[in-house]
Amino acid sequence: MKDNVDISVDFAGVKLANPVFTASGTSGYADELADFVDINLLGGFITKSITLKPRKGNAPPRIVETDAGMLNAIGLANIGLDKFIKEKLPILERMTTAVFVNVAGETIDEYVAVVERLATERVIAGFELNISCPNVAKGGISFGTEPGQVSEITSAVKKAVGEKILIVKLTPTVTDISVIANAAVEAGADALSMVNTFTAMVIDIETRKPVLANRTGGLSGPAIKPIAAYLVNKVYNEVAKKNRIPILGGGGIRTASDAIEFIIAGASAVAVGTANFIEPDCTTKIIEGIKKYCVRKETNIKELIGSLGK
Amino acid sequence: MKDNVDISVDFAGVKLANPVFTASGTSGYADELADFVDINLLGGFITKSITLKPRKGNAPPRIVETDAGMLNAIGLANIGLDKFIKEKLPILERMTTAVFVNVAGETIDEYVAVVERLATERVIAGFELNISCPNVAKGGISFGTEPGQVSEITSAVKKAVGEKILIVKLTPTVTDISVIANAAVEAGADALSMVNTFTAMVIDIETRKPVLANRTGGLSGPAIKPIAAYLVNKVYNEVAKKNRIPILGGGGIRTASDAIEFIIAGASAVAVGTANFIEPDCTTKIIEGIKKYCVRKETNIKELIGSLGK
Amino acid sequence: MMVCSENKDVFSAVVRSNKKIGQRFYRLGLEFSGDCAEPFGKARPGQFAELDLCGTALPRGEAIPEDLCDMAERNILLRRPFSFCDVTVKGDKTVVDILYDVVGPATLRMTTLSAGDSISIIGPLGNGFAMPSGKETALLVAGGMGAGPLLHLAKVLTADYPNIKVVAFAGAKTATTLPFEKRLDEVSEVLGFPLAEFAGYGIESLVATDDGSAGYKGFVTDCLLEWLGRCGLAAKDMIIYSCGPEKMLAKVAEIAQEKNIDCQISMERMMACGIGICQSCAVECKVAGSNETVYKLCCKDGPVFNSNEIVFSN
Amino acid sequence: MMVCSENKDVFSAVVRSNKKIGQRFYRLGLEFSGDCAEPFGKARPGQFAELDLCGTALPRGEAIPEDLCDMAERNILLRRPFSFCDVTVKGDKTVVDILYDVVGPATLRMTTLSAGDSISIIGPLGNGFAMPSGKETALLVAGGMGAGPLLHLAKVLTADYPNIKVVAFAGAKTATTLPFEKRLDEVSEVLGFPLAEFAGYGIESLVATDDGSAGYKGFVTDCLLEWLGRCGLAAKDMIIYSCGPEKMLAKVAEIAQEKNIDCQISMERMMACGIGICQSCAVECKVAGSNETVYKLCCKDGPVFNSNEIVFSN
Ligand SMILES: Cc1cc2nc3c(=O)[nH]c(=O)nc-3n(C[C@H](O)[C@H](O)[C@H](O)COP(=O)(O)OP(=O)(O)OC[C@H]3O[C@@H](n4cnc5c(N)ncnc54)[C@H](O)[C@@H]3O)c2cc1C
Ligand SMILES: Cc1cc2nc3c(=O)[nH]c(=O)nc-3n(C[C@H](O)[C@H](O)[C@H](O)COP(=O)(O)OP(=O)(O)OC[C@H]3O[C@@H](n4cnc5c(N)ncnc54)[C@H](O)[C@@H]3O)c2cc1C
Ligand SMILES: Cc1cc2nc3c(=O)[nH]c(=O)nc-3n(C[C@H](O)[C@H](O)[C@H](O)COP(=O)(O)O)c2cc1C
Ligand SMILES: Cc1cc2nc3c(=O)[nH]c(=O)nc-3n(C[C@H](O)[C@H](O)[C@H](O)COP(=O)(O)O)c2cc1C
Ligand code: FES
Ligand code: FES
Repeated sequence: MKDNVDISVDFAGVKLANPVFTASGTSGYADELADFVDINLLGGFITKSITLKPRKGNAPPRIVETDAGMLNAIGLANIGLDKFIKEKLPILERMTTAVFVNVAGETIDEYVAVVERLATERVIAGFELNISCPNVAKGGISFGTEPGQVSEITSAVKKAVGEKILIVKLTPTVTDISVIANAAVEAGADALSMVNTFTAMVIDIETRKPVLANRTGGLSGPAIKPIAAYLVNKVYNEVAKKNRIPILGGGGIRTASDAIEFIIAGASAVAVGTANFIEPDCTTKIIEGIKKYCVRKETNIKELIGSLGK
Repeated sequence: MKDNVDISVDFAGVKLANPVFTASGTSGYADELADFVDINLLGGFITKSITLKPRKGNAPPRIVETDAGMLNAIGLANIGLDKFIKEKLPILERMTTAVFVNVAGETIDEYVAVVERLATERVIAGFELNISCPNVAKGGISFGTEPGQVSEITSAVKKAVGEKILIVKLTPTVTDISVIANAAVEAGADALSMVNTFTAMVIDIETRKPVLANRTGGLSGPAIKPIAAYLVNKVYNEVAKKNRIPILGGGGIRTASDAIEFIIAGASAVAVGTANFIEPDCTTKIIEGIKKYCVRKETNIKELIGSLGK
Repeated sequence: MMVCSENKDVFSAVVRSNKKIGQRFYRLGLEFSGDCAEPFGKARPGQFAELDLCGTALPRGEAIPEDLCDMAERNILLRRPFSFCDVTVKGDKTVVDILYDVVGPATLRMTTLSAGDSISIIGPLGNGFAMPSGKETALLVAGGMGAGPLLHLAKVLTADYPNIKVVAFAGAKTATTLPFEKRLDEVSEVLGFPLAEFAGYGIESLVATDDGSAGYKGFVTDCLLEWLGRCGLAAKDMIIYSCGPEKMLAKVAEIAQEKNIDCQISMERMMACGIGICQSCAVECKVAGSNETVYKLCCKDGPVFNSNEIVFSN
Repeated sequence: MMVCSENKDVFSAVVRSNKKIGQRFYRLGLEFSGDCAEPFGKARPGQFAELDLCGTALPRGEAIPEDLCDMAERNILLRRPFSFCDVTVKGDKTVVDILYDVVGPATLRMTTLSAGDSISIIGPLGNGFAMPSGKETALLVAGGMGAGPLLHLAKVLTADYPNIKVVAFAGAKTATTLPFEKRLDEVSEVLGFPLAEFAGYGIESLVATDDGSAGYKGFVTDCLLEWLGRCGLAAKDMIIYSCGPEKMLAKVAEIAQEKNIDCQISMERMMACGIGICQSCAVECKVAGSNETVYKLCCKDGPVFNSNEIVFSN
């Protein structure tokens, strides 16, 4: 079996060595995960959400495990733009992987301010617009559920990204995700990222309180995979394909087979989140597994994307 | 421990011996499950969805397992109203449990026709309106995602139910479930049932086709529990409490602890679905577990409902 | 545990043995005692049971075949259906054997069961094979794992119908994937009894492998066809019992139809419940005297059907 | 397996023993060989590791305590963090012992591990206890399971700091929930060495139980307070190390603050990753010279903190 099979993809103009990303918020700013994985082997790396000002995040408990999943309510804890530029960019600059900065904020201006400051940084391939975080009181998901809002924030940020590509990250908790996807694409999104987590709650029946201090959290992990795969396929068929917009698909991916499901459903690349916590080097295994599959099935990534049959 | 602790509930005027139902479509028409459970021990029994005409349902494969869940695309296979009246009602008539008939259809008239024919049957305590089935081409979920539609079908059916109570069963796959819940309540729903399954897909990467012949199916089981519990709590706080409308909560319930979570979140009763497949007598264990919890915590169901603390 | 109609219920069994008998085939021995012994003691060939394997350990990393590694990650939720390859009543105990193939997360877990473990099982479920009243010859046609229930049938037939001649046909891709514990030996092969398990019941057998690495080279259905061509028996005196992949069953059904031989087949479907409450296991069946079809339930109306009832999908 | 900075990585360990030592307490012995032996051989008291217990079997029905039955149904996904109660280098192997309490689905599964099983483990993680430079007396204050890392610390202290006097305090609800393998005997109790594990290192100990069924009747912190009142030692010469429930740690921190004794505590948080990439394990910490607080990460900045840093949540 030749292991140097080509699984590179063109993602909205960015050439990726392979279609495997780590998802925002599940791999830190690169240095932390680097103890376990050679980040440069990844197709793409997405930072934890960055906001203009540092955010402490929510009080603990911030996570709780559920059946085949977990809730998190980190609350966009992050070091803020300045410290990110000072401390983390230099680390990211040493990486050869395509780096995407995930951006969040409470107002459109905040999103724009972060993107403007970073738009000229050479190491950054693009931005992922987090308009789907369920764990903050202001901003986050509130931008992502109404097509008008999605359109407004996307076009505002699009003006700021310059040459970089703009990925809009969608929430799955809407009546028709294609409507939202369409709004993002028409407003200038170069790619779509889906899905973010599902708002959910775990109750401690001894105390009769939610386990999370934030009460609700976002459900991620294998539990959501079949919903996410369906939504990726839906958006691929209804929006992405005709607009030639690539999808970064994910939600519950643990194995190469999972990743291939998303690619067949219509994703040009996949994001691995929760699984990094359990096997920090799972992305490497997923990349190898995709190669093996392509060799075994005598196919290639291009042919695979969106190839779901009747 | 006294095992005869009272866990009866008043559900929209219907007195239930306890708050535990089997969910529609997961316990047949009662006779099948009766080999494993004394149905009369249940708080309530809900039939498989009944339509005016018999339905063959979808081609197999109709189910596929997922992480902590399963997809089904049965497609409302059922014997139809006539045969139901002839063959199944006599069986249901022998039961002392509160019986609810789940009704589905492709048009509002069909729903109304089924309810009208059954509205005078003594054994029937009420109807559950399935406007949330994701597995049929026409009808089903299409009635459940738009407040205007929800309102229209609910008031039409409400006119037909006579003395019986009308439970409207909601889909979780909407942007704001409270808007839908509110539409149902304002149009005359006596109770809300939530949640039905989430549309989802599993892809066979060997054939590159969806595993289910229907392509998509509805995700049920423990995987969805934290989302369902959140939604129940949301609707309780935003709609049900102030309108004094009881909620039949469920999604992934396997144990008494799960059931109690839903009750604390705001459900007056709970529906157990997928878990019946794994432990056909799980409802009995859940009923016993709720009793034990009430004794141990020196509380009662009434006090428990919607008691989620700050 | 409740006393139920038809004796089916949720029971607890104790593992007696779990033996690897081929590349990926195992034979699991389960012991039932107390209340559980009787219902299972009466289990008929073709019936099945639903095993709960959720709490059973996964094999360790290296013990998982590479092609199943990704599947192994899936936490299982539902029970899994298995038929019986042998049922033996020993005093107040019943021992039930299951022949199984390791194909996914549940069967991978099944391999780590060891003597003394207890396991939850619902059964016996479904309808078994109808007995061959008025027949002179019974042909058992097995594809792969389908051998399981046919071994059970072979035992019952030879015990209860000593005047009926039984011939077994077993097919597999290649010699090493024949799901039999006892290896073929040349002498018995020449004598017409290559499969020791069937020979133990005095039953002659024919083996077919796709690559000819054992017995007839080709599909087991071709082997059957050839045998039927030269057997010189009257169709009405024969009955075919078959179990295996659906493609093979379709071919067997076609042969039976053409030759006008009675034929019973055991179907498989993904099953969520196994007890008739979920409707997941639909099998498309012809309605006699009409062009219409209905869906019957594999778990309740089957898994054994008359072959002429079934509408095979392409 | 990769060679990584700080030697932490995903390793494979082999179970040597898994012994029930109390009502619901077990002691698990893990052996590391090859590349894994060295990093774990260097593990410092207070560090921890993340165990993957997903594929491990659940105990059978009857073996699950009633209050954990419902929890047992949950399929686990995440690894679980455990500190070490003993680390021993034997030639090219390292044996690491973990003292654990059965509280939920993962620890239930842990009880079915048996000698020879292999298990995936990430570690050693986090920062251990700082060594007591310039101190004369080290007080180890354990609540329940917190005894684990303090036993490890006791071993290291007595070996590396023979001039420091170590006194252990161990609290529990009642005698039977004291997580020690060796039973108390009256003679050693009178001599001031009731806990054999600590006595093995020549360390005297005090036991406190809420119900007085063993040792001091009351909280271990009250026992500590009383001891401090009568010990006649200077605060600056002492250091407290503590591990246990957060309520107890808060009390220990308060005592240390009041008496001006250096104090290190090991905190617990729900952890999704254990390696600093998820931010789930936030611990609220004071910022020196300000009223503000920051969240530090229990897994990376801790689990051991100076007690005066922590903002305890009521
Ligand atoms: C009535 C009945 C009786 C059965 N009796 C037996 C028996 O005696 N021995 C036995 O080994 N199996 C038997 N089976 C099949 C058995 O139930 C499945 O092999 C088992 O459920 C697989 O579980 P899993 O989690 O390991 O794999 P799954 O995840 O369920 O399946 C893994 C993969 O294998 C495919 N698959 C599923 N079933 C089979 C199969 N039978 N052969 C090949 N591929 C399959 C699936 O489509 C999937 O791609 C029977 C099935 C039925 C319905
Ligand atoms: C750094 C660190 C070191 C640790 N070292 C040890 C150790 O050496 N020995 C040990 O036994 N445990 C230790 N723990 C705690 C251990 O990780 C948990 O007990 C374990 O994760 C529980 O997993 P579970 O699935 O069995 O229960 P879960 O489902 O995770 O929890 C079950 C229930 O118990 C509660 N719970 C969780 N942790 C505890 C606890 N520690 N005590 C009481 N109740 C709890 C939960 O809130 C929940 O209600 C440590 C934790 C940390 C963070
Ligand atoms: C602990 C945690 C933190 C996360 N933080 C962020 C974040 O900061 N920004 C963001 O856009 N998504 C965040 N996510 C969502 C993930 O990027 C991903 O979309 C989601 O978890 C689904 O993928 P998974 O099931 O593979 O984890 C976070 C997820 C987790 C579990
Ligand atoms: C196999 C299957 C069939 C179902 N059929 C119906 C149905 O006919 N009508 C309906 O309203 N809901 C139907 N449902 C949905 C269930 O009633 C329930 O709302 C859902 O499964 C969530 O609960 P659970 O996670 O406990 O299964 C079905 C669910 C399953 C799994
Ligand atoms: S498997 Fe549920 S009805 Fe057959
Ligand atoms: S547990 Fe993930 S950062 Fe600490």
